[in-house]
Amino acid sequence: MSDFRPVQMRSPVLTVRRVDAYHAITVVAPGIAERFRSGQFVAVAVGGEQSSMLLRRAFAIHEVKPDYGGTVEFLFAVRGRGTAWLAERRSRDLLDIVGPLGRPFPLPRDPVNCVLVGGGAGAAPLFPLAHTLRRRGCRVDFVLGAADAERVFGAITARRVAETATFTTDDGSFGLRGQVTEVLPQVVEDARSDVIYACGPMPMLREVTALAARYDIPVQVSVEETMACGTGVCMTCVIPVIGDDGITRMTRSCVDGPVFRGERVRFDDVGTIPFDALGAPGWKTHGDDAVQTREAG
Amino acid sequence: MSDFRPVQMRSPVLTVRRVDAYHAITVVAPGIAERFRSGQFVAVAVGGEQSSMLLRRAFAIHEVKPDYGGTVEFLFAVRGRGTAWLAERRSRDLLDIVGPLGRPFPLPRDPVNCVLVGGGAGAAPLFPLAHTLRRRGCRVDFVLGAADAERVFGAITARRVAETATFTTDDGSFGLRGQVTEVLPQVVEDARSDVIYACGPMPMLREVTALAARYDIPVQVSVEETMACGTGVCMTCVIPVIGDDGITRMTRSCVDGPVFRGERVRFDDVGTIPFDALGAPGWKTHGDDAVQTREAG
Amino acid sequence: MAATTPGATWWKGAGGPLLPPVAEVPAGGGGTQEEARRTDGSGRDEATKGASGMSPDLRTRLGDVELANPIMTAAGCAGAGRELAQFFDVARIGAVVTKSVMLEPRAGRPAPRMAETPSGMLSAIGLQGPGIEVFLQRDLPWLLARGGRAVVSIAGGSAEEYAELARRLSMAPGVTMIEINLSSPNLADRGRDFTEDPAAAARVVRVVRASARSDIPVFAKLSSDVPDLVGLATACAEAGADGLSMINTVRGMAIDTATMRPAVAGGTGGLSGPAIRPIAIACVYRVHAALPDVPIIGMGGVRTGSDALEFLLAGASAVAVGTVIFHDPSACVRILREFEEALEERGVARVGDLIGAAHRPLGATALR
Amino acid sequence: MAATTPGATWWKGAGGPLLPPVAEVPAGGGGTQEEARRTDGSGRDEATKGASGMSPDLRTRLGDVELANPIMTAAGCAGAGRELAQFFDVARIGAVVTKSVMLEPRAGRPAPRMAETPSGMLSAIGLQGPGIEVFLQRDLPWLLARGGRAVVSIAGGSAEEYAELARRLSMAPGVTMIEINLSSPNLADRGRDFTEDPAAAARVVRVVRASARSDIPVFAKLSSDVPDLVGLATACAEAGADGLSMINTVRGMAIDTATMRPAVAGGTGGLSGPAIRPIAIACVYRVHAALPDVPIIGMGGVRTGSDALEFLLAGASAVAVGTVIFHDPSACVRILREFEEALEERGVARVGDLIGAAHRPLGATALR
Ligand SMILES: Cc1cc2nc3c(=O)[nH]c(=O)nc-3n(C[C@H](O)[C@H](O)[C@H](O)COP(=O)(O)OP(=O)(O)OC[C@H]3O[C@@H](n4cnc5c(N)ncnc54)[C@H](O)[C@@H]3O)c2cc1C
Ligand SMILES: Cc1cc2nc3c(=O)[nH]c(=O)nc-3n(C[C@H](O)[C@H](O)[C@H](O)COP(=O)(O)OP(=O)(O)OC[C@H]3O[C@@H](n4cnc5c(N)ncnc54)[C@H](O)[C@@H]3O)c2cc1C
Ligand SMILES: Cc1cc2nc3c(=O)[nH]c(=O)nc-3n(C[C@H](O)[C@H](O)[C@H](O)COP(=O)(O)O)c2cc1C
Ligand SMILES: Cc1cc2nc3c(=O)[nH]c(=O)nc-3n(C[C@H](O)[C@H](O)[C@H](O)COP(=O)(O)O)c2cc1C
Ligand code: FES
Ligand code: FES
Repeated sequence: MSDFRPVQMRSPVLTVRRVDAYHAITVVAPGIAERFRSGQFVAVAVGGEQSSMLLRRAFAIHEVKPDYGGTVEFLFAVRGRGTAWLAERRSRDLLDIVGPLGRPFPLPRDPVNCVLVGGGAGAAPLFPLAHTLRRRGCRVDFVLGAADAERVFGAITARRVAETATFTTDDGSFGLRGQVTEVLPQVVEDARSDVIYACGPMPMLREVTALAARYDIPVQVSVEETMACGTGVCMTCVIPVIGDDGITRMTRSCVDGPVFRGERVRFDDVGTIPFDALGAPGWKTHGDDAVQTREAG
Repeated sequence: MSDFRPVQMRSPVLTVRRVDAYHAITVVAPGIAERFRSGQFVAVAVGGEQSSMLLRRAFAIHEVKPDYGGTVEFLFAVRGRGTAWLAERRSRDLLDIVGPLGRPFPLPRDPVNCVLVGGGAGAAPLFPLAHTLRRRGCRVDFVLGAADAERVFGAITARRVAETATFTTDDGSFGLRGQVTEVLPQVVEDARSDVIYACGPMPMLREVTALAARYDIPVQVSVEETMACGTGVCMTCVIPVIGDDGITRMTRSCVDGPVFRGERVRFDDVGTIPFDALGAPGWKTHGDDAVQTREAG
Repeated sequence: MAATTPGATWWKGAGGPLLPPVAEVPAGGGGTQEEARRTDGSGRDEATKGASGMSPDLRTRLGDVELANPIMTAAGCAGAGRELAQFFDVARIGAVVTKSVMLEPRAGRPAPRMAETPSGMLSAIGLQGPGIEVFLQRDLPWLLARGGRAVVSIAGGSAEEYAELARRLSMAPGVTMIEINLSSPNLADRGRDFTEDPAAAARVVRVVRASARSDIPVFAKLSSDVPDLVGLATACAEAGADGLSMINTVRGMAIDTATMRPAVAGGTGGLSGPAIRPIAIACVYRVHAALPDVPIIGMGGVRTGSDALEFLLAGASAVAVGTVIFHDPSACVRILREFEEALEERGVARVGDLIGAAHRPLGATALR
Repeated sequence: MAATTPGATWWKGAGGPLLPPVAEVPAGGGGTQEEARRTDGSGRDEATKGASGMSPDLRTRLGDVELANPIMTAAGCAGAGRELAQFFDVARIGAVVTKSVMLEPRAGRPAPRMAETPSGMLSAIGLQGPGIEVFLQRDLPWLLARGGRAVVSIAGGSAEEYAELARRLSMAPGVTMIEINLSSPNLADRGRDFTEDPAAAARVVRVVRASARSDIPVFAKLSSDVPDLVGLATACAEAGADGLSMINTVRGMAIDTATMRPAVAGGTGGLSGPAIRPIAIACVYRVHAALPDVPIIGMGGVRTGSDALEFLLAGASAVAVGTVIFHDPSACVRILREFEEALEERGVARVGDLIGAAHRPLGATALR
């Protein structure tokens, strides 16, 4: 079992690259590389030892390589303070990094047809998945979307690895103009897909899941919920997910996800406590309508 | 007048060197270099943009050079978080730096005999002073003390610039065993010193000042009081100093110092509000014995 | 729908989490517990290694209980130890304080539940948890099997709920201490929490003390956002609390300047992390000055061993690490190591010598 | 002794500070003031540059006063503007709030007066200052001559002292506003400060309002460390305060782990800086919700333009920058620039549109 435990390490930065609109950082992290399975992520401390930023930043692992005992690459867009700091790293700097974290993509037993759907940087975890699926003899088709050409990530790799690769951009600057969900039905039909893997924003995941239901094929989605710890102790990253027993629970996306079976996620209720969730106000005998706690806890 | 105003700049680090037990950082800072006068200091922001350390660190300027339009060097010992961060800087990093700050060493009009007394890193500002004094035809004698040989700073320069250079260490590992104040009388007598300049810890400054009084020569001391702003707005760096009018005021060592006439500093009362200080409790008609403010201000 | 999915059969791992974070340990068995101690407890030996007179004595007393060292987790920041056990041996630290447990399962507050703030975070979890039954069946036995000391935090909507929780916990073997989280809405008082009314808080303490087994110390956890902290502390102590934990999070708020709405659903949240440490130190100092005989578990922004030392000097007998665990999952053992080193550097022989030392007149601070 | 020193004659500059930080400007003269505006006021033009419909309207109202923009200094963190004028033109920012002035000179508290804390600092200055006479003779004229707007903070030991200060300030020309620092020990109440007793606070506000010239708005500055902030705010507003400033520093403490003593002389100090921003935002939000018509100057940890925006969204009409000035002496103008950019990015036409926007129901936040 110990193989699966995440490790915490101070990893030297090997390279920092620009990849279109993204930054890619490769660190030497043998412990993480050897445990990694597609879909897992790392949580990176940002800002240095006297940082005012306490919370780790989560990034999907984009690639692992055996060099230097094991390297891990993640890529990211600069959004706020933490990613701005990361973008300024140089090789030989040390990063405090925890991983691999989270539930990986379950893999099919048989060589089936898989379509991989990603939005922007959200596509990152699909690339190691594609390689793994190919090794298992699966057919892989890619559908990648983004706001513009610069933000479509990994087009070349996608074309190389996959049977087909379809691209969409909001502004039509690359591939087809529109959303991935508009082209996905055609791809699924053409490729006779048996399963969908999807990473990206919640609304996209919801639509992809609805589409999978229409085609009656399974779908695995990787969600990107705000996380404070990444290790399962803080309870900030919960979304309503239906369990095997049919009961909806506020479920941690860092340890019980980020990969979920699409149909288990109650997309329409994300950001709420569904009235029928386990322990929701009024859920049981208790008339606790005043659930506003003054303090955290 | 604008020549004297401090400036704030983001200065590239040129070099970071080890000098015995100290670190020396040279930055490119033309505006500071051109305004600099011996005894002044810089205030450096530490920890980067998202630092949890809000307060600048003060360092005496050790050397300015005309290269690259003007460079400034300061040296420091690692004491806490901020200096630990500084010690990790590399060339081309940017430092947010304000300077030159503070009252410089007043210079004699005539070519008199000057003895420069320093303790540890506290000796740093004496070196540019020594050069200036030499240029004015003054005789310069150095007395430098430290805990051990490693911490005696600038012995070679001192020997080169000064007529004589006397060293003391607490452990006798370099020069004479003991305190600078033990050897100072001999130096003053031998060199027929007309004035003393001293930098170092308060107890040393007090003794040097007492000694100057005994020889009836003026003494300029540079104090090292904890500072939050360095620019005169926070009132955290005050010490009791006697003014021209004979009245003791709680005086800011960042703008009214760090250089003071030794006999004006009430060394024995540092860390207190002397009862006769302007505005001390009971100082005037007001019976405000309850001066404990709950809030800052 | 899942059942009708044709592909559902060929998933390697269908449904639930694929990765139980650590190996399951059979629940409750005394033998297993011993075993776990022997295999994983090495850290504990490390902590007291070289106790040949050189290493400081890290033991500390909280009421009738003695802990091997004063470093604990803070409630709600470490689950029941299971997730952190991936990073260090939970038996090495003084105790694991569990997430506050309630009688029933609780879903908590809607997202977003947190926002990062300078040197801190705002959170509003709303006491999400599985309820006491699952806790007693699943979480507590796991922790005990690993050799961890369990301080169980409890929360309720009425004094009766708290009492019932204390009764249930007293029947289970292995509970080291009970911590009463008083920052839980009092249903009888329109949801104001118990710390806002010293009489209500005292009542909770009294019934919990009466319901809990007598050898289980009961600590009352206070918030700093109260009109009269010393008064509240005194009321709790007089009602029978064996000690006090402080502080809980501080009321705070952040506005998301992109959405222009409060960053945490529901508006206010609890501020925690190093940002609040000076507030926490002031509280511990003040309460220790007023009630020097009441042991205190100090918390609020502990990040380093030196921070832990600061709390002890202010008057705490132990410290709990909360938010910083999110930053550094191995924080507790790192802090323990740093704390031990700090004591060695200062030549402090016993943790007990430090407690409240900052209150002593200047001459008296010299330690043996 | 200095007089008998033989060398005393040959110092280039004997005695006092060699370097008056900036050129002296003849006090008070209207002509000089205009001149200073013309030469140094360029920044002001910059702030409103391109007001061709594109640049947001930064003006904000505080009672009867309109400021060119909502960025001010916080009391006690900028002197009376003189030192900061070395780094930027003080006429460019909305106003300079002066260090609290008292009737008599005051030496303040002994050192150490400060300690750095995570994203904040503790301080205990003890209201050191030269007294109202020197302020009126030296500091106020300097600021006015530079074209700065002067908000004068006052502190006293009794309502009468506050009233006397307000009277003296009303006789001097050029005071834009008076801010009553209520966190000053009330001599009649064994040194408890005025914020701890809403009745005492209200009395101070009432007499200051009565003594101050009617065209000078009077703001009451509150602390968050009070049993009932909304109650205190209401009491002050009802007593005639034209607005509220909040928050003052938060009670805190740090222990120096080397000396094992409190790091700030006297034990507790005031915590300030970004660490307390979430506390301040919560206070502003709560008071604005209760008293939506009372203008608020928000402060506590403003570091960036986005932080300033956060305060406005919570309900402040202006913001003051305090501790961050120590970190960055040009902070106020930098924040003003960032704030203006933030408004442009969001297409906000008027500062007024932002005030309290976080309170509006979701749909209503869309701004013109
Ligand atoms: C499982 C997972 C995998 C991810 N993989 C990638 C990736 O491969 N590439 C990539 O560019 N981004 C990825 N993200 C999003 C990434 O974590 C955020 O972009 C990043 O945290 C933003 O940090 P910041 O300091 O720039 O922003 P700030 O706004 O300063 O962050 C403030 C806080 O909010 C959290 N936060 C902000 N945005 C997000 C977000 N979208 N998701 C989660 N937390 C957030 C931060 O972690 C931090 O705690 C992933 C997120 C998750 C949860
Ligand atoms: C005018 C002046 C000139 C100085 N010149 C030098 C020099 O040339 N070389 C050198 O090594 N040191 C010098 N110092 C001392 C230097 O400022 C401190 O060593 C440094 O601030 C310590 O920072 P830290 O982050 O390592 O320590 P921390 O303990 O983390 O600092 C915490 C806070 O205390 C303040 N502080 C701590 N120690 C001192 C101190 N001794 N003096 C003033 N503030 C302090 C820091 O500025 C900071 O605000 C000088 C100080 C002053 C006032
Ligand atoms: C996410 C989170 C959850 C918390 N849950 C609880 C809880 O369930 N019960 C409790 O008593 N305190 C809870 N707290 C408060 C902490 O135990 C602690 O008192 C507070 O966070 C201060 O410590 P820190 O700054 O080290 O986090 C929680 C704090 C956080 C940040
Ligand atoms: C060193 C210092 C001195 C202060 N002096 C005063 C004062 O004289 N009068 C006052 O009303 N507030 C005073 N304050 C409080 C500030 O004005 C402000 O309310 C508080 O620091 C919060 O803002 P900040 O976090 O931006 O500093 C002082 C604060 C500091 C740090
Ligand atoms: S991020 Fe902390 S539990 Fe998921
Ligand atoms: S350091 Fe702020 S006034 Fe001197």
